[in-house]
Amino acid sequence: MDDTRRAVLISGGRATLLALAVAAGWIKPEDARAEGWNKSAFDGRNLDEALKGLGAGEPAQSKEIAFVQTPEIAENGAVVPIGVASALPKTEAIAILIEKNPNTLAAVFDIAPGTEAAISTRVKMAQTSNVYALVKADGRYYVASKEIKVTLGGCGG
Amino acid sequence: MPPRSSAERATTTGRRLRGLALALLVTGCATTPGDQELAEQATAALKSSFKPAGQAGLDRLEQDETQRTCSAAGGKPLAKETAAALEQANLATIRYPVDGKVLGDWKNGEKLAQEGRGKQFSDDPGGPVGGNCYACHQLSKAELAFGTIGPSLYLYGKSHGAGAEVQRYTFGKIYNSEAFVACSNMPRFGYKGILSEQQIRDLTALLLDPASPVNQ
Amino acid sequence: MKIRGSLVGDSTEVKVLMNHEMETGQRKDAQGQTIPAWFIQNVSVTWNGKTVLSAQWGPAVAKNPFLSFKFKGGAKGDRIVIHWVDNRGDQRTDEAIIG
Amino acid sequence: MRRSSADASAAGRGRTKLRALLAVLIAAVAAPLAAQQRSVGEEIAKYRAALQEGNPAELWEARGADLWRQKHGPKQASFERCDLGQGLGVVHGAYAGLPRYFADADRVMDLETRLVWCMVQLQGYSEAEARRNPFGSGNDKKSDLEALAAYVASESRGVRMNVPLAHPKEVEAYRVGEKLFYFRGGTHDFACATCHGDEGKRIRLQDLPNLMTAAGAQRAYTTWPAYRVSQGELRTFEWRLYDCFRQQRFPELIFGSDAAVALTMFLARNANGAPFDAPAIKR
Repeated sequence: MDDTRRAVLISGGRATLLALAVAAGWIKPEDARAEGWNKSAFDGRNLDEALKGLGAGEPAQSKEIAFVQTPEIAENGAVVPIGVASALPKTEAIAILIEKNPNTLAAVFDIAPGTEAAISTRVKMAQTSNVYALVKADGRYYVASKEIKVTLGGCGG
Repeated sequence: MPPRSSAERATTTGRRLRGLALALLVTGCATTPGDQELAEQATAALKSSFKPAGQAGLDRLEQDETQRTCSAAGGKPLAKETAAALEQANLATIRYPVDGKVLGDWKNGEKLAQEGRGKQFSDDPGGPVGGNCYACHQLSKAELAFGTIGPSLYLYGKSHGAGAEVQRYTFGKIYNSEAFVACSNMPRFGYKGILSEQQIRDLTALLLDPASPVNQ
Repeated sequence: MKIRGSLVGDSTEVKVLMNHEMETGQRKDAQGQTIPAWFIQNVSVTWNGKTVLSAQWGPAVAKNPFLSFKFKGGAKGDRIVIHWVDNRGDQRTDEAIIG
Repeated sequence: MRRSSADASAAGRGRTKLRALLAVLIAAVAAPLAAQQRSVGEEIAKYRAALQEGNPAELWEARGADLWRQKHGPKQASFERCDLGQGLGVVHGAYAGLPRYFADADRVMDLETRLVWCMVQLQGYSEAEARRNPFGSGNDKKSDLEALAAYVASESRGVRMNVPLAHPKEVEAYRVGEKLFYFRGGTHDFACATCHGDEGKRIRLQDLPNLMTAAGAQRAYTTWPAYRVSQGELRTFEWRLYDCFRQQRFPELIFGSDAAVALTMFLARNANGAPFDAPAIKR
């Protein structure tokens, strides 16, 4: 990978300007955090609460949403690779929800126009659970799910 | 037969194990001078390379006769007579419950089979000590994360039946595996004080009880 | 952070590894005290000043997070900037050049 | 060792009868179990393949590269005059040729031991300071030795293992390592060979390399150091040995000790000929 140890301060991005504002003491970090982080959705302790927090209501099942490079069995729950790809036109956002985690919502990705509606990341899973890929496309919500089994480690537990 | 005191047991066991050492000498475990020197170098390396931690003291590096014999074999099978002597000596260490009951609670047995903690220097000395059976054996249909170092024990009771002889063998095997197969990879759970008599009963029940997941 | 931006056809593939504990707030330390939650909440990826992906994360994202995606466009030498803010207000910005 | 597969069936006089029953049992359950195990194996393989996409070990490698070049310690020296066996400051291919005998120390050293040596000799740290934190945890207790090991190891990627067995002390370390590999002890009678002396075995779902074969030793040794996802840390081969002994219920293996170096020598040498391929990513 390219060497990226050099941190930069100046760039045109909104987030960076925000960072500068925090660094300069113009706004408190708490404000920066609150900005753009959906607390009520992340606080949700089950699927309904998380969906409600996201304003997703009752999403429609969709075959246009696929899990890619997502194993059915995770050798370790601390790192579970999840890839979600949406073939739905005008996909605006992709969220990953894990039913049996203490907090259901794991991540939300906002897909800019021109960005492929496919992301891959890694999540933690407390136990075997259904994993939901929620997609917002053209203002409407769709969902697909997959069960991922989490197995125990070797000697010594 | 009245239960014997632990001191008596220890004396008997010590005698048997000394007998084993003698048997090994007779059956030809003699080492070449090179081997002897190497063994000394290895022992010296061990002594200087470990430190006591948590519940694991340096006494854990002191080998008993069985450990010494199996280590010296270096992965090769023992001579027939040596193996027989070793099995005999270990057989003599098995203490069956005085009331003759070897079947306990299979539900607790299942927990013990899943539990991997116990006796590691990182473990709480007052915490749980398990058998960790699933690390090496398949036992039930439901648990996919099982090891294969030992044979599958799924349906063990269904195929072996639960007659008195099988019960006794199963309890004894868990108590001291070396009594039946010299240099087995399986720990001697009873003899080495890893599991209690009741816990070995519970594991015996896990293997033999018709209601246990092992036999479903 | 380790950022890799590489051209794949007419798109740019971005792969990122970030250095972060992503502590859940559910774990206890050796003394039985709960270890407070500490995790990245917001991530943004910009290419030549334009946001191509932004994300909100909870503590269920794995330690030392990994993220991969593609966007249309991009050329050798273009700059990709990635920025994150965590729940303590700590933040980091790193950049990479598309190779 | 081989006899262990018969463990469940051997029972004195009942031996033959039980063995026959076991044969029936195996025949009855083998087919569906084999299918189940195959699909579990395939899914675990998929899991591991997905992890290869991005290995956080790179974060350690980058930090280690900085540590190698920067001046540190009372003598304000970098590692650029540290000899890892290929000449002063030569990192490329060094890991694939370790452990080896070093005349200046009159000792066989693995990478970590040698790094400690350089920290003491070149940078002026005390031995205790240099060995203070071999295995890090989290952001507050990062280990420089792990980062340096990640960097040095990464510079041997693709280089074939070529551990020498020329000096008498190298031969001695190898033979002592072999002996220790079979040493049974502790409450559970475990030796390295208990888990790593047979083909195609696994513990829970983790495949166990048979370290007695060249192929097994090569597969295992060439993939350390590794990022362990279960810990979120990069771990070295010294750590691998340390944690194996912990699970063997032994006391604590001392970092850089004779036993640690001897076992490393035994396993590294057995891996000779294989292209080195680490830091890897593992469960």
